[in-house]
Amino acid sequence: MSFALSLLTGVVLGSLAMFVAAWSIWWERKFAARLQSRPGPTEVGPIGLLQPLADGLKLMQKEIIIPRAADKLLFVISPAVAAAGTLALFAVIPWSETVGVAGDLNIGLLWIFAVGALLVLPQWVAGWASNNKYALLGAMRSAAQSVSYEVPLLLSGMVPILLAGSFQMDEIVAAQQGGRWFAFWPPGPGALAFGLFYLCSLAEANRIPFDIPEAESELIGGVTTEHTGMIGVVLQLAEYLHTLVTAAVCATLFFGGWEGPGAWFGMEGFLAEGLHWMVLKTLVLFALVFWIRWSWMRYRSDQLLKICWHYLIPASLALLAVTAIWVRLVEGA
Amino acid sequence: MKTLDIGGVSVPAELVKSSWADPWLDIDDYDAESDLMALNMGPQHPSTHGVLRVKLFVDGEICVKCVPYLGYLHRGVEKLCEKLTYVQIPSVVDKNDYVSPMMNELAVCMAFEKLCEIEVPERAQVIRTVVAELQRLASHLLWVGTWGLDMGGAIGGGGTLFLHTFRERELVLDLFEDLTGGRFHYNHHTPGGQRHDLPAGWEASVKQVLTFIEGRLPEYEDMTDNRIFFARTKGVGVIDPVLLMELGVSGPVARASGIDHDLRRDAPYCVYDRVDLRVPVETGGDCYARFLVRMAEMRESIRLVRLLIDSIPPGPVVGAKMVKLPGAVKFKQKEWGSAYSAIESPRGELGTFVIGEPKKASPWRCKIRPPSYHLVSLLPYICPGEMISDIVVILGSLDPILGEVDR
Amino acid sequence: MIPEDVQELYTRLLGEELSFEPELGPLVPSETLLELAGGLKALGFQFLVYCASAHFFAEGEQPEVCMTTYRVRRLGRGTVSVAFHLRVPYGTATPSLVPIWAGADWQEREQFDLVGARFEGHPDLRRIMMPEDWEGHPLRRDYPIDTPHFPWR
Amino acid sequence: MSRTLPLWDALVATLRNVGRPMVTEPLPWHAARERKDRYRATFALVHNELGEEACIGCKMCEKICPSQVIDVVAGGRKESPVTGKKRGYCDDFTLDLNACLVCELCVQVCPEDAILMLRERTPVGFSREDLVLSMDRLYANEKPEALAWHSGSVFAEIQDPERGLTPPEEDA
Repeated sequence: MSFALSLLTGVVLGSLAMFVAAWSIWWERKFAARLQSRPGPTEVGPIGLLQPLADGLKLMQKEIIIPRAADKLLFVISPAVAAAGTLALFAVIPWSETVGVAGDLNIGLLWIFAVGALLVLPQWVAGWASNNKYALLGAMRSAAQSVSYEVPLLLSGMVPILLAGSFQMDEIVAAQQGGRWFAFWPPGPGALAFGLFYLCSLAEANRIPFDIPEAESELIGGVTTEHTGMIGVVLQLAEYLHTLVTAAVCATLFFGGWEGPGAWFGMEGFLAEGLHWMVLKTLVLFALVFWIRWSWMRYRSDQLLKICWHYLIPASLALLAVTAIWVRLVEGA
Repeated sequence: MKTLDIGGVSVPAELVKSSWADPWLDIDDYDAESDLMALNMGPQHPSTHGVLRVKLFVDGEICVKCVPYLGYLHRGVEKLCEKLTYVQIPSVVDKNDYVSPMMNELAVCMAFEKLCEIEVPERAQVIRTVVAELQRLASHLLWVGTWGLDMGGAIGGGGTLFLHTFRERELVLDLFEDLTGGRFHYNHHTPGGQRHDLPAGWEASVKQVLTFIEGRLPEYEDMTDNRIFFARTKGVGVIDPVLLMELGVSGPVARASGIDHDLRRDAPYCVYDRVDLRVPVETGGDCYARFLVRMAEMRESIRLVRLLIDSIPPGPVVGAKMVKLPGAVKFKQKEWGSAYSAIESPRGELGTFVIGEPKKASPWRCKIRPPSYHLVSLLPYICPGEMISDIVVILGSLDPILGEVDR
Repeated sequence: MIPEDVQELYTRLLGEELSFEPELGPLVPSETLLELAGGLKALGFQFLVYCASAHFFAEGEQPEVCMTTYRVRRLGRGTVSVAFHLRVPYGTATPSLVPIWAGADWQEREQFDLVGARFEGHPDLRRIMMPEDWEGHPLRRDYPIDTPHFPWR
Repeated sequence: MSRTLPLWDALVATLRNVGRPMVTEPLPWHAARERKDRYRATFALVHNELGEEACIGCKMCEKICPSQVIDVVAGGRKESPVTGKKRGYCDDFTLDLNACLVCELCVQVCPEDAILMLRERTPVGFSREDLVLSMDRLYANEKPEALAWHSGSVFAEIQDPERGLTPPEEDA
């Protein structure tokens, strides 16, 4: 792929990602409304489909209030950094065999871990720069949570790497061809690794039950307390995008990427592979996030860290060892 | 379990501590060395349930001292009562505890009836009991939902629980709308009886609603009784029963700490002496015990209404002495008189102490004893040592209504 | 209908056989208040129901008075509640019951704020409902409610 | 108490609501909520069965109103053009909905059933003055079909449900 082509794809995919994030808000609102016996947005457009546009229009008119004592530069720049960092994660996702910006990057997964780990920084800076006690508490919680959950996230992410023998996203998907999706095969380690990875991704993206950095009943929005208008939206959109990208990463690492179930039965063409399968898997995993979000309560911050250090890290270490043994003995790598 | 006998009540021995947190802890929050942060929770905070301001001195996330400030919702109801007549007051006190308005009216009306010696007919007594229990059901439903909000967030699992309970509470409000024409401020009770008689077919719709709500209660337990909820509530905010008694806290919070006391059973009013009331008592003393007590109370309320709804006697709903002019209900005695009557509101003992001036139609002094005031006064004793997240949960589990605290 | 032990306590402290409705309670001189309260608590009256004050105008030669009523209760199935009150010239301090019932703290603060009753020995007697710069005590009977009053906003 | 405390119970409980009928209604401009018989919202002054203004200016409602939102100017006793007998009249009547508690006490004290409540919703206004019901607006509100279940002067008898549900015009 030439540089110009991948630049073009990058621009298209990047703007598409923003749109998808906006409409995923609509999708979440509709889904949550049905869980709560409500109709959800109905007014703007057919079944409220144009609601994100209306929301965006409204938010653009809102005044951006910057507290007098805030660090103005950091306050304004942190949402942009958060959004840019999250968008950078999209670069290495292989949407299909042909669509993708840098799916063939040979350190694809490492890129995701590295940039994902950096994303705690804009969050923390946003909280710090607000000069608000609630935002500061949220920022501290965010830092503690992200740093802790980075460890089991990395360790459980190592399992598909071991199984596929590569950091390259393309090759991880290729290793799952023929129905050997890592969530199902080898039975055991893959599924457990998926569970761990998904759980840690929830914590990384500040979703319930791990949304303590912005616990709005305790900290009134945490890091986002003082961010108003468009910069607040960008900060929250970045979080949404983060959730979306983790769903896409899960689909890539554990659910065979662009491969459809048709390939299991030797079919070819539409049912066997394509962009639509990747998008479908991402959306289903994304909906699972909502479903969990609208059903569970949230943990306390100390319990959250306890879960991580007491259970998740030992479990993921053990899982990694088991997988390594599996790969050595069974697959004879 | 080991119990101690304190003031005639056996309370779980393990809950009785020798001391509780010092509410007057001397803290200099300007001391840079102390590493403390003064955090103002409220008056505009999502989980202070109204406009309560709680000043927290926190060390990291651990609270060291907690000072509640009241008065943001002070409307001078007691002063208004001095200027209004006995007939007018029930419509004003409706706004005190805005989650259970029926209870407010009932409390003041009972005190005025005691003071002015007004007879209440049989039918009105039974209707009072029925609407009181329905109101308790509605109030506890709201509590489960809003407590879910405290724990699960407005955009999260708590929001779902909140909307589910509001969906069911709406049915009870519809019943009240059928009965009184108001959805929230009913003005239903009056000294001497009720203003509105039951509409035709009301009993049948009550039974229908009760069946519906009873079927939905296990769903709330499904939503809540899980690992996360357990971790957030079990062992959090344990309250000493002795402290509760000294502070005058009653109701579900006291019953969750093992104090077996319920005015409906121990000092029966209306027709509670006719029904066999089963008072749920838990010995945990923590937030989870309060949840269990309130869930059990909802079931108990449903049972009580079912018992009573079919046996409402015929007759007038208002006594012969009921008159409707401004100065009609008078304290007729030549001497000064006073009366105190208390009911068990969803939050505890809701009492009215009224001093009657001779031959006057309005009270000299009308003191409303709200249960929520005592609940908020607990905070300085139990919050120190807890995390901010837990303080939100504890405050929610106490269920104070700020309209009632500030009056 | 008051229990015998309470009757005994009242007789011992107030010097005479009392026959009153528990509704109203006896009038207690302020010097025996603490002793009576302590005695009642020892008898199991752990539950402080409320404390209420009322302001009365002067009658004849008497000064304006402030009557403070306490109601305490023995919980459980045989619930008994008794009240006692004391009447002091307005503005005079009465002993605070905070050392005996911790709940008297906020109750007395409220009465101080709204009625203007003073309590001696209260650890933290300041306004609770009204703003700190409020002038006057709103539940006094001579407090004007139809005229602007500092700092009404 | 031994519990398994499964987390998926909550997931099942929320999913169960997807199939249930929705409880919230579309916005009001699509469908208005049906009002109950007794629903009380706004006020009306009515004419009596002879076609005269029923209010006799006795100021009873002004006296009982707990928040003092009613202002009545009595017009003195005059000879009625219809019956030829002397009766009281009301010159001006103002009801300020800004502070109204909707407690229905004024309806209950009225000896002539002159002020009644309607099931219709309180009109929405853009200024405080829009919520002050003058005498003209109160008479314009007179709609027998929208009358709330009233508890007017026949308070003692109205405790009988069947009687109370009939509109006052047909009650005579």
